[in-house]
Amino acid sequence: MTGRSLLDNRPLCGAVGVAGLFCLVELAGRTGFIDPIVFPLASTIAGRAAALAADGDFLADVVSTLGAWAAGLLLTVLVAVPAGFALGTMPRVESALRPVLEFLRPIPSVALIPLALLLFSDRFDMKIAVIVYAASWPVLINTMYGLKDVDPLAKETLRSFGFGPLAVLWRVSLPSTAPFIATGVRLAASIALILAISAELLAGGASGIGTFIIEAGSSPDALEFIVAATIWAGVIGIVSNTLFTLVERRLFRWHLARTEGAR
Amino acid sequence: MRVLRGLGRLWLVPVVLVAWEAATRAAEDNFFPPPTAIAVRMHEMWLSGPPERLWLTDAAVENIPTSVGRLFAGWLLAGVIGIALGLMLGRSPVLSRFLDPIIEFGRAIPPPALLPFFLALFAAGAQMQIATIVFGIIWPILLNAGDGARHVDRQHLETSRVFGFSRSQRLLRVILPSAMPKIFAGLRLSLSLALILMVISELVGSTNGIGFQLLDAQRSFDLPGVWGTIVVLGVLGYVLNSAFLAAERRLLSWHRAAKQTI
Amino acid sequence: ACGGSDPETTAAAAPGGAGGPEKTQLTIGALPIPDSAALYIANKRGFFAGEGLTVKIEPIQGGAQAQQSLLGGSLDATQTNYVSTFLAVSAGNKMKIISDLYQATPNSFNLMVAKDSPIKTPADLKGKKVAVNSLKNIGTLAVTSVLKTHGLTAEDVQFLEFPFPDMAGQLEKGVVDAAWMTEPHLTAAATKIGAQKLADTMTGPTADFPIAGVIVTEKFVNENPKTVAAFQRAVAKAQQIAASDRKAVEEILPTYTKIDAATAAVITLGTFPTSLDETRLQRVADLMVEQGYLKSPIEAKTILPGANG
Amino acid sequence: MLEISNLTHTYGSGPGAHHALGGIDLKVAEGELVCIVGPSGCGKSTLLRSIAGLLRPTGGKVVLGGTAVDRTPDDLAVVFQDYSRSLFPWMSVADNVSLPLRRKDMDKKQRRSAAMEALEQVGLEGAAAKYPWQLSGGMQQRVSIARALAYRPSLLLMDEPFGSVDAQTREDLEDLTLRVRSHHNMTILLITHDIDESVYVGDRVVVLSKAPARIVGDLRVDLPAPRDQITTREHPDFVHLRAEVGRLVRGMRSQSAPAS
Amino acid sequence: MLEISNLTHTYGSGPGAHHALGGIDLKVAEGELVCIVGPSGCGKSTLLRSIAGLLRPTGGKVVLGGTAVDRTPDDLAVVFQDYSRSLFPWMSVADNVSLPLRRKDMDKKQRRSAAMEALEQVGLEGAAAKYPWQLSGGMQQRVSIARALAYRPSLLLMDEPFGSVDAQTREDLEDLTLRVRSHHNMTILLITHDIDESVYVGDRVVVLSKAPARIVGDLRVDLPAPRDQITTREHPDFVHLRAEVGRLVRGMRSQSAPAS
Ligand SMILES: Nc1ncnc2c1ncn2[C@@H]1O[C@H](COP(=O)(O)OP(=O)(O)OP(=O)(O)O)[C@@H](O)[C@H]1O
Ligand SMILES: Nc1ncnc2c1ncn2[C@@H]1O[C@H](COP(=O)(O)OP(=O)(O)OP(=O)(O)O)[C@@H](O)[C@H]1O
Ligand SMILES: [Mg+2]
Ligand SMILES: [Mg+2]
Repeated sequence: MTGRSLLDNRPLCGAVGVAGLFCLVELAGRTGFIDPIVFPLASTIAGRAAALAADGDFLADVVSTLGAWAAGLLLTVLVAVPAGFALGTMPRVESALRPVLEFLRPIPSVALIPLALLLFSDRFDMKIAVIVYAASWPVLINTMYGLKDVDPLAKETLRSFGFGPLAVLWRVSLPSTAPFIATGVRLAASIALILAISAELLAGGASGIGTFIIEAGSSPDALEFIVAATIWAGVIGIVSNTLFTLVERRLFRWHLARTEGAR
Repeated sequence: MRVLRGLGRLWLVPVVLVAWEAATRAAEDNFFPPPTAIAVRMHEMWLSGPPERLWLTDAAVENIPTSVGRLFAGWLLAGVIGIALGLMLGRSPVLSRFLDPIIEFGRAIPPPALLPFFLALFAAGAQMQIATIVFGIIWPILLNAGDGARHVDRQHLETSRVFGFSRSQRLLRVILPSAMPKIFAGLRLSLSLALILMVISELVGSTNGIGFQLLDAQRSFDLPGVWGTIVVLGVLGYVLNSAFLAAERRLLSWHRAAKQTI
Repeated sequence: ACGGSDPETTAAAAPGGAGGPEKTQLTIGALPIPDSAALYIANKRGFFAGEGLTVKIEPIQGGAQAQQSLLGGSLDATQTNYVSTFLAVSAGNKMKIISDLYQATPNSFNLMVAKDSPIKTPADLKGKKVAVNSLKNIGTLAVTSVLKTHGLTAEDVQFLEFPFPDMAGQLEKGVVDAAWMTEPHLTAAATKIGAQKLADTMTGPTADFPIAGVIVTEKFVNENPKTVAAFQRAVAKAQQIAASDRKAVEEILPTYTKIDAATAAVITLGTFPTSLDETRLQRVADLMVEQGYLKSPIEAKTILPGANG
Repeated sequence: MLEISNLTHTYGSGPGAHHALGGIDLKVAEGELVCIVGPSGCGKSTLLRSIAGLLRPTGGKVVLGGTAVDRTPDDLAVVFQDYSRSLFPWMSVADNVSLPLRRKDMDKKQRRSAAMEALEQVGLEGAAAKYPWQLSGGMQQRVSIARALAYRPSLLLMDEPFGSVDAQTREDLEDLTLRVRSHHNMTILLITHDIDESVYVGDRVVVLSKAPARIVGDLRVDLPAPRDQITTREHPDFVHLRAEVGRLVRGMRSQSAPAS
Repeated sequence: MLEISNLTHTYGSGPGAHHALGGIDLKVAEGELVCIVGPSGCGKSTLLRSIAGLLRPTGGKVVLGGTAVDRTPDDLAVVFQDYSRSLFPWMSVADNVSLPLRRKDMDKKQRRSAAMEALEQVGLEGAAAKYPWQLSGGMQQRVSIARALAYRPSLLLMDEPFGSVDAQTREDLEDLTLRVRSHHNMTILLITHDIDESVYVGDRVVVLSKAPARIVGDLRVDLPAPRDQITTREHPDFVHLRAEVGRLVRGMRSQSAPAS
């Protein structure tokens, strides 16, 4: 009985998983499998990370990064979902644009950010721009693939009642693609965070996790600081994903009911 | 005929090129050289070699195949691991309860920040670079495969239970095919991510590769060189993606046909 | 108002009076390393404010990207090293050096090897791997000049780019055979893994080598001559203090870097030149030409504010 | 109202092509209820989908109210054979029924009450707040009937609409269809496998042959209106027609019968 | 063989809960063919899914061959009511039918020929290479019947298996089921809405009440074997039983009838 309830406790299970990883990395460090000089011990990092949580400057950095992240992600969804619908429903436009899009997709952030620096005089705008650029792809592609997965009979049903293509898009394609899009947004969320930090790292700036990492580079214990800061990036990832999951569960109850064993 | 139609689909490319040329010539900005200047530099970097080697230069022969090799190794590895792990997580709620936080954690970490970790685990060079690529691109595959496996039509699963399908049958014949459309979305995303990660992995402690050339050009303030490398990446991305779509069309033909309406 | 004469724009930009700086709000980029100490001293002690300037200093990661921020407009001025500057100028970017910040001293930039390394002299580096923080930059330039004095050339070694914090680990793991390091990583590597000094890279042709200064775009100098002058005066004052009073530097370091007071007290610092000297800078350009970093010679004085290039 | 001339349709091309419709000519007058029967897989649904403009036939013409059908015509409703897939799982039953009514000039409240009325008519007043996947097969089928009836189309196409409900409900739904039709002057095409049903509800029964489908019988049903489950089914004409239709359906299938 | 005791099931909980099964007791002997009839939405599919172990009932027990069913029992086949969603769209019809046979000791060739034989029995020998979405509704239903029959399970559960096919095919499939049953000694539970059919094929007809479903009638059908579509249906016992079942089904539904 207790065994069951333990397994049913999501946060606890997650904590056990994280603790397991922690022990593994610590062990690897202690046994010398991972040289602590090259990569700090897990316990050292945890200590640094805990200290950072009490560091007001660092918290301000986190808030600043989160601001850019949230704004960038929002804009990403607003841009990429309609774009995905446009491309997914207009094959001619899609095939015309495809060479250009596929050309743009593999441009790495290290090449992109310097160019963005030249184009934007405002740091925040620059960050948002690179976030939107990089995070849009998963949303775009998942939207396009989701559209392919819509049950044709559902579309025909609405068409038979005389609804036009836009209404079909809005009332059938959007809801049934939504779970697909949600996966794309979850992917985009972490890419957006990564880009926010990378942009701060490459461009510098007044505050942000990336800026913190730049400053940490001057420390004799730089590695510990840098890894501890990225730990917090990971924690942000966990928190944001938990929120996304909660929202998805509410919005897509119908999807779960149709697909998971109903019991 | 098919070749002609294929070329016809590229009509937008010359339009964009001409517009770009015009815009950069008008702007006269050092950092935005016109495509013609980039082309000249690209020719110089990669195509000014001896004719018996198809005009490829040493730099081209040394850097492009090595990078593409790492890219494929990383992508294939990420594909195999990502699909396997994704299916497992998608079908086992208990496992995913334990591992989800770790995955969400890993996903949000910028891959460059983990370079020291990979440097510690692997020998510098190809091993470490492939590890970086895998780590950076596995998430779309993993997440999409997981979601696909989680959301198999209930009736399909019940059918396979009723007819007593073995575990492997259920996985290979039911879950995998119905997760395929999502998996392909993930694979396609990570293919171009792999190019990006290939570059990133070649920025630290490397001595060759397209990423190294990009770094070298950036460090030497060789702007046409930087742009030339970007163009190579873009062209590679386009070629790889086209090949991928062709493969997808074959493998997912049932899907396309089954979901077709006029 | 577009065709306004000089006095008019000056008045518009600086309500403080006809002699005030044109632009009073400045954002400047600086690396969180000892080189930029004077900028922070000037800010903290009110030297900028005294000149009517409000300066915001933002940390940057490297000179190259900072130059792009400069051109894009998110920074007004930035610290950068001279090698990058000359490279940028030779690539056609119009920039001016307005202040000198940092100059090498013995043992401020050393080539290090692991504790029990068989490499005893730079001559043993033939065919080996050397870590530098940035390719085609001061590190490679300085190491090459050391190699030259030992009868080798740049082609005899392989340069690998690693961030300073990763270098000790890579030395320890044997991924690289030598690493070109600076403070505080030099001291840290010596204490943590017992790394040994192979050579001081700032001797001979690179003795007292100019390292870093502040640059702005040529356009900025032309449009804001008074701001530039005010800035130069404030920085010179701070350089004076940094050059004469090590304690002042030790005090300021922990405020903008993650170097703690104890480390600040023991690390080797460079010197802080108090004037912008054309002949010193010319050494950098000449060495770059000699080693093939520059295809054609550059006159250092053309990138000083006085000259119009 | 509806005029179909020489309609043909072939699925696919090359050696795997399937010739589903082999030249159908059919005229349906306004207000008529035509039942279509024919062997399984002959092409009934294909015919219906062509009329609804959901399928572009490979040959022939469908003219509705004077204009050729090339896209879905206005004022049409369809009850699909695969009813469960035609309900939207993300909407409650009531929303599923009221959604098409947005096309009509109705405010939210009117839509709601029209939907509730239709659900009541099919015996599902209690299920309005549920989701389709919470309903049994027969209930889902009734929801899709309710949706079509609430829409009050001038042309209603029904593809085996009563296949998944019990005998009593089936009779009730048949009568409901007849009533709604005469109240609102709908034209109805109804595909069914139940020969009794086709004679009971139809003004005409059209019999299709096996693929490629052709019309092999078009019988006028002249039973007295209003029809009644007991007296109509006992009427000698009913018995006679039923036998006639049965013979036509069977006659055409001798070759494709399951091995016995 | 199969013993169901006091089986109850409630969907959901709280105020929205739906009490579907209200205590079912049923014993089925080996080799028996039991038909289950009952009003639409009463809980027939729920009962069947509990027997198949696809649903964990909230109360009571299902015992199959001496062991309690808590997961899907071995050697079972189901023809689902929603047949179209139970076929795998990524496999050809032949693969859909032969895939479950991998559980049996059969090599590839044997599987293939068993699948072809079953397809032939349901009249679909020509559709083996097609994909499910290329078939009509009735053809899909027949594929899922063929799949179940080819599997030769010892317990076969069929949920309205003949609802989408024409009258002639339906009769053929009924006879096919009877034949296969007696050849391979299967136990069969068959849900149907067709009262004639239930009496024609069943050894017993079990009538369920409306929700929460309870057994309100359990009639033994003692018609002479082998049954025959013409003589059996004319047998006086047949006519009598049919009326009896009809009365039981109707009697229980007076409250839930669609508004007339
Ligand atoms: N997942 C579910 N959640 C809630 N209620 C459900 C669910 N599945 C079925 N029900 C309810 O249980 C009742 C019985 O459903 P079931 O499918 O067993 O009926 P049935 O007898 O098979 O009907 P039909 O002949 O129409 O197929 C129905 O009223 C239905 O609304
Ligand atoms: N998408 C498709 N691709 C290829 N063939 C198809 C397709 N859809 C239907 N067919 C074929 O067309 C024929 C007619 O199909 P249709 O659905 O019209 O039959 P039906 O008369 O409605 O049968 P049922 O009574 O079984 O529903 C069938 O033989 C079927 O195999
Ligand atoms: Mg049909
Ligand atoms: Mg049912």
